[in-house]
Amino acid sequence: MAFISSGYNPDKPMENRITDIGPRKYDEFYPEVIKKNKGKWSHHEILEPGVLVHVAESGDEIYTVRVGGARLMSTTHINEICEIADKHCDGHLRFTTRNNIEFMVDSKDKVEPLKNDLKSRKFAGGSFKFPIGGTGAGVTNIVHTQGWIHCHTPATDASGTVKATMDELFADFQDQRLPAQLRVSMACCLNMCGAVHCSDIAILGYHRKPPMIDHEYLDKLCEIPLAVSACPTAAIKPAKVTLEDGTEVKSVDVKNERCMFCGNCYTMCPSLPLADTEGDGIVLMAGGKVSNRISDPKFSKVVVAFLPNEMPRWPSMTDAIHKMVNAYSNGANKYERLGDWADRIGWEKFFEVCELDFTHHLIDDFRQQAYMSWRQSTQFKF
Amino acid sequence: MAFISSGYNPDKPMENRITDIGPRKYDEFYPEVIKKNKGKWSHHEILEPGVLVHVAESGDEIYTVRVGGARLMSTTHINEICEIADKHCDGHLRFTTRNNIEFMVDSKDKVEPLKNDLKSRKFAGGSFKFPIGGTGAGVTNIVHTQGWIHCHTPATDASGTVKATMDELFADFQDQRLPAQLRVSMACCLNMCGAVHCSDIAILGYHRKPPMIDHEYLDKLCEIPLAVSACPTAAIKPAKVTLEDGTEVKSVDVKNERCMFCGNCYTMCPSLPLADTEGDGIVLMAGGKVSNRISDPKFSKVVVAFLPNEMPRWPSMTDAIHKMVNAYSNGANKYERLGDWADRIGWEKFFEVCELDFTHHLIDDFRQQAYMSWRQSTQFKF
Amino acid sequence: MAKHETPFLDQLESGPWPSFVSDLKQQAEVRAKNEAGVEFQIPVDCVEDLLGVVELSYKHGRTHWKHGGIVGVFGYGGGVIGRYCDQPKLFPGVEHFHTMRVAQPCGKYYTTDYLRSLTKLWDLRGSGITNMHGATGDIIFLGTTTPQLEEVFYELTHNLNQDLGGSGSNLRTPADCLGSSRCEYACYDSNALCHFLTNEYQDELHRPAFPYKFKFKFDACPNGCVASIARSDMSFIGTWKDDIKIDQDAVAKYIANDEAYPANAGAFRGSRDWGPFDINKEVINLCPTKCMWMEGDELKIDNSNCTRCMHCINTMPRALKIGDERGLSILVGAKAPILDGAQMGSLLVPFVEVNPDDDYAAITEIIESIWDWWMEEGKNRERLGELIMRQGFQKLLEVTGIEAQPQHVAYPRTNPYIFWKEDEVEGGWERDVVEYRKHHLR
Amino acid sequence: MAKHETPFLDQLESGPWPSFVSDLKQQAEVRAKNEAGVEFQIPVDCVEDLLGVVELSYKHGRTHWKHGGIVGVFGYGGGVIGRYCDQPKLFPGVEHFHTMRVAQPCGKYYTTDYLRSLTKLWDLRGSGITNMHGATGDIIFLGTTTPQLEEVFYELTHNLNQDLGGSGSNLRTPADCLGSSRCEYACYDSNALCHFLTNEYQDELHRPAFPYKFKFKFDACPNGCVASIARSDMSFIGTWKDDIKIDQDAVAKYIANDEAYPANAGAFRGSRDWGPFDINKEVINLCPTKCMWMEGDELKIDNSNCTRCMHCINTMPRALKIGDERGLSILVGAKAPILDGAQMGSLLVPFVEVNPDDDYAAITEIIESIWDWWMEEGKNRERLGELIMRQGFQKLLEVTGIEAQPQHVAYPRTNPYIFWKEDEVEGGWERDVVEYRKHHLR
Ligand code: SRM
Ligand code: SRM
Ligand code: SRM
Ligand code: SRM
Ligand code: SF4
Ligand code: SF4
Ligand code: SF4
Ligand code: SF4
Ligand code: SF4
Ligand code: SF4
Ligand code: SF4
Ligand code: SF4
Repeated sequence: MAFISSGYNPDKPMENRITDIGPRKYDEFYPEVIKKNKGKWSHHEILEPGVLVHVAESGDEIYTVRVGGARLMSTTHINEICEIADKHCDGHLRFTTRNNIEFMVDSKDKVEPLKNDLKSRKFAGGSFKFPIGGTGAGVTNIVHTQGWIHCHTPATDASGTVKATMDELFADFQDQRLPAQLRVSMACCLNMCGAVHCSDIAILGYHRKPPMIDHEYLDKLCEIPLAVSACPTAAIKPAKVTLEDGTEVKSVDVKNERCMFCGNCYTMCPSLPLADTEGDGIVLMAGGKVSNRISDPKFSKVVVAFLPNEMPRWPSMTDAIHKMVNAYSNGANKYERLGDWADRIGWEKFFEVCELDFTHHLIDDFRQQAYMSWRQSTQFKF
Repeated sequence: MAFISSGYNPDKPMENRITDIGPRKYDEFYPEVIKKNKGKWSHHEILEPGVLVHVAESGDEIYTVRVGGARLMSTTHINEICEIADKHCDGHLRFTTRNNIEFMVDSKDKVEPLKNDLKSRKFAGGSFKFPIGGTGAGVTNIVHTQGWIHCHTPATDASGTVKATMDELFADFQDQRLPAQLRVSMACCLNMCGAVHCSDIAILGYHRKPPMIDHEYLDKLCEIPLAVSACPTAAIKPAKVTLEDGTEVKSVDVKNERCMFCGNCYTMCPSLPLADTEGDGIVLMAGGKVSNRISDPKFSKVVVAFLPNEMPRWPSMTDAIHKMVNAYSNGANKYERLGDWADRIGWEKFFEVCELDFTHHLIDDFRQQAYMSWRQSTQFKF
Repeated sequence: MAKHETPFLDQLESGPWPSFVSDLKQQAEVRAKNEAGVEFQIPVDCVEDLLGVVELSYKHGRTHWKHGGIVGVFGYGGGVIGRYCDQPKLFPGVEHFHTMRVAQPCGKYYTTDYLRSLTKLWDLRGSGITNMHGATGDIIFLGTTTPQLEEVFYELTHNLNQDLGGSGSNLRTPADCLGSSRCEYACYDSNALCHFLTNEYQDELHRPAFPYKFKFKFDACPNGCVASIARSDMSFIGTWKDDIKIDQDAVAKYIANDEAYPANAGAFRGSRDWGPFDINKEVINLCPTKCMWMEGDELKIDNSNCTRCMHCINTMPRALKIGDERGLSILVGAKAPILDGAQMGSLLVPFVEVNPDDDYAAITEIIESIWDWWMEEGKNRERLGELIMRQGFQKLLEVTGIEAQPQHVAYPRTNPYIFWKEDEVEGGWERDVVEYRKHHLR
Repeated sequence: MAKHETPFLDQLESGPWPSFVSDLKQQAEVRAKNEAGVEFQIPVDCVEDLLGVVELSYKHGRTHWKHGGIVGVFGYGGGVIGRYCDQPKLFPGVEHFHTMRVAQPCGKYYTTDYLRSLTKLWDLRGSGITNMHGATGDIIFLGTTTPQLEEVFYELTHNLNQDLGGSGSNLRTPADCLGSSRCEYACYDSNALCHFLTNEYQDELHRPAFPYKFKFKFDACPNGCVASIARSDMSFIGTWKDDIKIDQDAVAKYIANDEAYPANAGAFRGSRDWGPFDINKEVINLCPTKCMWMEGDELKIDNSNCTRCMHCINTMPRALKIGDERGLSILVGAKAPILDGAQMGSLLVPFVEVNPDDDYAAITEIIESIWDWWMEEGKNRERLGELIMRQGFQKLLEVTGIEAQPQHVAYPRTNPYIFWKEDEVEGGWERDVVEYRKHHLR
């Protein structure tokens, strides 16, 4: 393969350099109906799961068909999306904040052909390419992170856990039978590149072993003071260590009992890896939300302290999620988000109806505000 | 006055010494009806403010007349109480957990004579000795502390602020017109010798000047390490100081900006006094409770950051309390405690209807949990 | 004629509420006249000087009491608070003015005989000024001199069968609500338990061996009439496990607004008319768990969802009664704000039986396991609540041998920062970095 | 024929949900066949090796990516995440596999023309694997080699009029909900404001001058469709000040269960029958402030008590409309748990107008005052939320010149530990201990 120059000259990097031009302007990409009616929408309606109509004050309508998908996406797949949009939507489309794709048409009669086209497309392996759904009182796409596809700190995979979970929840992606919308999120380590700290259900990758110390290389690869100061629990101290061959090197010492496996040290220093086959796995959280509807936004709570990484389909994890979604679906009132339901029935009942074990790990012991989560009342259910 | 020996021999302190016998046993003091019906009470009724009847399963009744009073009490006053109890109550009485006195009689016809007797007694200055009230949906006696009567750390007086407040709220002591019980408490410094951190309305003495340092005597009177470690904000450091006469002494240095005037250092070291005429005064808190009824117990919130000490009747303080009680009385639902009312209408409305100023002092900035009190929602009222 | 002019304090004599100034003045006069012929063992004019020193504080806006000195009775580490005036020349009668904390009887019932024996003793050997009662619960004898401390103690123990209460880094004088002695809501006999434990732990009460103070309080039901949940390191609050008992006839009477069945037992009998009682508005809709409903004329409760908040029972006490399977919940760690902020008690034991027959063994076991831990680990001046915060609720469960239950939390942790222990993690923590690097090059 | 066997990953091809494995395999095949005749600038089999390395992770339960190196484009401090494989011998195609963050258009609308220009570029110069989109909002080009970084950048800027997004201690790529472009709830034009600020602060976005990352997100109403309150250091959420507009005829249609007026705009159209719409049960009783009621057939709202939670509007969008006096609230400090625990955004500015005519001056002023403070005081790797926690909300008010209002708190402080300043206290702090001792002897 021959090197093809873009025109960039490495010897004169500043020549003709264009910088700071930002993203393309949004209105270049608006469909015509949007351009015309922006700011003048009257109302909308979800005609069926995955299909919306927005009606403008002018009477104009725009029909949206929302489809799910892996946001890890090849150019081949994107080209296929473009093909569909060209065929049905005058070459416009959009992505949602949760990585669904929205195909928009400007009249009702264009909806069915579009839907049929979308439904007909499948991957060789048998899965849908463009499942319609993800609206209203159902489950939508899982917001997630890199996992083993690209990141250096994950404690589990992202795309795989998400695929397994969405297969499990697929019916609810295409239905609107739940008491309210249910947002599932995934993050592969405590950095939580996503809103898993505020999701109805969250899947979180978690380490459980303190960092190994690669003494021989540590001082060469890391700035020791940065590694030391990165640790939120002050578990790391500088230390002098004698290697097997007798040479003395500067390194660090980790007080294992103080470690909460956050991986911050590894973020600062590659000689402190945490990843471990048995140590790593999944934490499940539940009951968070971000909308301000009825109740305030709230944080997710840890409801399963640990599940092992069971590749490739994490059955214990999907089973626990399944139990939560079902118990929620059966127990909550219409319009009640999962966390509001759990608060209303009490978390002691939540564990009972979801058939999840409560263990000491679920009691907060991080920082002083922990005690605000303990029960400071005689009001509880047996 | 001649020394009268109790029998104690200072040279032989252990001779005949009796220790560890504890308090007198409660049942020695129970009235007959109590003794007989203990554990077998059927129900009770508040016949009018301050007058209760308890009915036993046996049909026996006990009528209680509750009276208020200063808990700072002379033996002369106690003897008068005894006189009343002898006359009406077979020589029994009790004190409540809020320092009211309860006179109990075993039949209804004994109630009126008792009440009349109590009502008739006044101090020379004109105040009641035994005002009847303190029950039900009203104001009861103020739980309070020592103040200038006896303590070394107060930032205000206890008995005086309480007297002024109870004069202001007297009608509500003798009435039951409020939406629920309203508990007022008083503590003369941050040590908070009482439940003012959980009261519907709380009066709190507060310093606002960092400790003076009595360098000349500090090392003689205090253990410097204790004073240093007493400070929760680490504002105190050991220091060497040169006095005017040139002698160098060991003392401490206080970083004034870090001081939050808690007085802990003074508790450990008398050479660090905080008291100051202008600096000291009153903080008002509101919205706490301890019962588990309907809502969980909750902490009081600071609603007035500072009022100066206005001896002898603290009019700005009683005025602010008056405004809160009135707004609460007008605004709350039946059975709703003050804090539950404020939570329901929102604290922004609380300040509006109580006509109190909101200042930056009322925003929490102590420790990490402070941020949980900030508004983390778009839900607010203009 | 008063010894000191008190223009400020005089203004606190008017108004309806009992005036402490008037009482102090009356006491000063009684002492001056001494009609009873008492041979006062401390200055006869101490009350006049007390008025004087407080008046001076009203003028200055500052206290005139010095930092307490260490005084007490032999062998006890508490029960006395030393106090000296910072203007002894002006007020010699209160130059020394220590208080003594006298352990109150549980439930705070008294006979006049006994009270008179106290006043007699205190007139002779002290100021004759008291607090009935201190905020912790004690009878407070307010103001005497050092030499009188042992005398008072001797008389109390020898003649009145009465001990001192607590102060210092000790168990403090336990206190209780009146409980089953006069209250139909009581789930256990708070007077009996409070008295038992007070006696059981006399040594802890009198001899400082703790890192700091420690308080017990006993509320016989969740109404919390002694505020234990807010102000005791261990709070014992009555509760029950089975169903609320319903008397449907009485329910009907409440609904019918029968005179003898006033809402909340008459607590709203006052100058305001709240209108007729409405069971939906006042009870069913206010139930925090919404576990009540009417089925025709019958009131129903789904007890499995009831959190025993007491509201319905308080509101219709003749119709609803606490269950029969009674016991108490233990909450731990409540304290005032010093140092690290106030804490409410946190639920440690959801339910424990209250069994006097085995000397409350289930309860004392928990107490002692907590003390063992706190005495081992607690820092100087660290309250139990602060230790729990510092070492974690898990540690508390460990030392008390109690299993974690969802009842322990209002909600599970919102952060995933779980401190796993090595033995909980398969394969332990020791790993071989060389082996690891075979699979993961640097 | 695949280069690596992937027995684990193969099991992720079944099931209805779109399989990323199937997509990767199809991409590997497309590259292998290369029907378009692309002169791939990075290894043609990089996707095969990607499948291989992920398969190995599925076997080991551990990632095989190394710690990122510092790579990027000249003059920019962000936009590229360096990444190297820890088994380069086994998977040479992904030995270097950096991602590039491409700034997405606000609202995430695209034309196929534009998308195709991106895929074309990425097929030539990268793996052809993307994320549409990254969690912050960018278009993610996933996987290329170091030499291609400048080439891609050059082509983006010169041919596609397109810049990179953020990474590092910079302003991160701002993101928004679709807002008024297609949503009747929008209180302001989130696309316009997001775009304006993204361009206004290109320097902050590309050149690291901050203590740590900083994120803007724009929700045009309190429904929060871009989750700004949970994941942006500054979150701009639309709101209004005047009254909710009521169309009583439409209310009647909802009450009458008119087909064209489905509850919550059809969000409950699914396999479950919730029964007919009940305005009391579904709207009035669920209003968090209970500020709604029916007066005969008229729906009434006490707007002074409405907190604009959106529930009633969401439920009856044809009957209820947001008010006309529109603007936004600014909340600050949201972040994920690292280091000191997660934070939600805290309300700093209850209401500010959104005025494009003066370049949103009221908004940029607040942003810049916050940045000045954070750049001055923030420690290395300290997010804004942590700085606010460390220096106090008061300090934030001070630096932004905003007056304290009760709207700033959910409830006032529960502790009295107020840090008074010297100039707030009459007489200041300097005192004369000698003078004091005249009145208060030692
Ligand atoms: C397309 C999208 C905005 C975008 O710019 O891309 C969007 C679009 C709409 N949202 Fe949303 N929301 C979108 C993400 C969100 C998020 C963000 C998230 O999940 O990460 C939230 C906050 C989630 C949370 O609280 O945890 C969100 C909370 C809402 C709510 C509040 C619902 C609640 O019960 O709390 C509404 C109101 C409603 O559903 O009636 C809402 C309503 C709507 C409406 C009805 C607005 C309108 O009139 O068009 C849109 C269609 C609703 C639907 O899909 O059922 N949208 N919406 C996002 C679609 C994501 C997806 O593909 O599934
Ligand atoms: C690519 C992306 C995940 C994804 O799969 O989409 C991502 C990937 C990484 N994030 Fe993130 N973060 C991404 C969005 C987020 C978000 C979500 C958001 O922005 O809304 C968060 C939580 C919100 C927040 O900022 O608090 C997030 C919180 C973090 C943190 C924790 C920061 C904190 O203050 O708590 C780190 C750790 C760090 O900065 O050292 C982090 C660090 C990282 C690093 C750079 C790993 C590291 O430690 O150096 C990851 C590189 C992965 C890789 O190899 O590609 N990433 N990161 C997201 C950016 C794509 C984009 O530009 O659109
Ligand atoms: C006598 C006393 C107990 C004692 O051992 O001395 C007592 C006695 C009763 N309390 Fe109490 N309470 C007593 C202090 C308290 C306290 C403690 C305090 O204020 O420091 C509380 C908690 C206060 C708080 O939450 O801040 C308290 C919260 C209650 C409640 C819950 C009320 C609520 O709305 O939250 C009830 C139930 C009720 O009122 O129906 C109650 C009910 C009762 C009943 C009805 C119980 C009964 O059946 O006899 C008694 C008479 C009520 C009355 O006075 O209206 N008692 N009660 C205390 C009287 C204090 C006084 O002199 O005023
Ligand atoms: C007498 C009494 C106040 C009263 O007027 O009733 C009292 C008086 C003092 N208390 Fe207290 N406390 C009294 C009940 C309380 C209570 C209430 C309670 O026990 O229910 C509390 C709050 C509950 C708690 O314990 O948290 C209380 C919390 C404190 C504190 C703060 C302790 C903390 O951990 O936060 C201190 C400071 C200290 O210990 O250094 C303190 C310290 C003091 C000292 C000893 C002053 C000192 O710093 O040395 C006071 C002596 C005053 C004097 O000259 O007589 N006092 N103190 C109460 C004891 C009477 C009794 O025995 O019945
Ligand atoms: S959550 Fe952690 S492992 Fe996953 S992409 Fe973000 S930084 Fe990487
Ligand atoms: S993983 Fe976190 S807690 Fe453990 S040593 Fe590293 S930085 Fe510290
Ligand atoms: S509150 Fe403070 S000043 Fe008042 S009695 Fe207690 S320790 Fe003394
Ligand atoms: S008053 Fe409190 S904060 Fe101030 S120096 Fe003393 S101990 Fe420290
Ligand atoms: S706490 Fe309960 S049992 Fe005790 S007096 Fe109060 S209401 Fe009665
Ligand atoms: S005790 Fe409280 S929770 Fe239980 S039924 Fe009565 S009101 Fe409801
Ligand atoms: S946040 Fe509000 S304005 Fe934006 S898309 Fe969601 S509902 Fe519409
Ligand atoms: S927006 Fe929310 S608070 Fe306002 S009226 Fe509607 S439901 Fe009530």
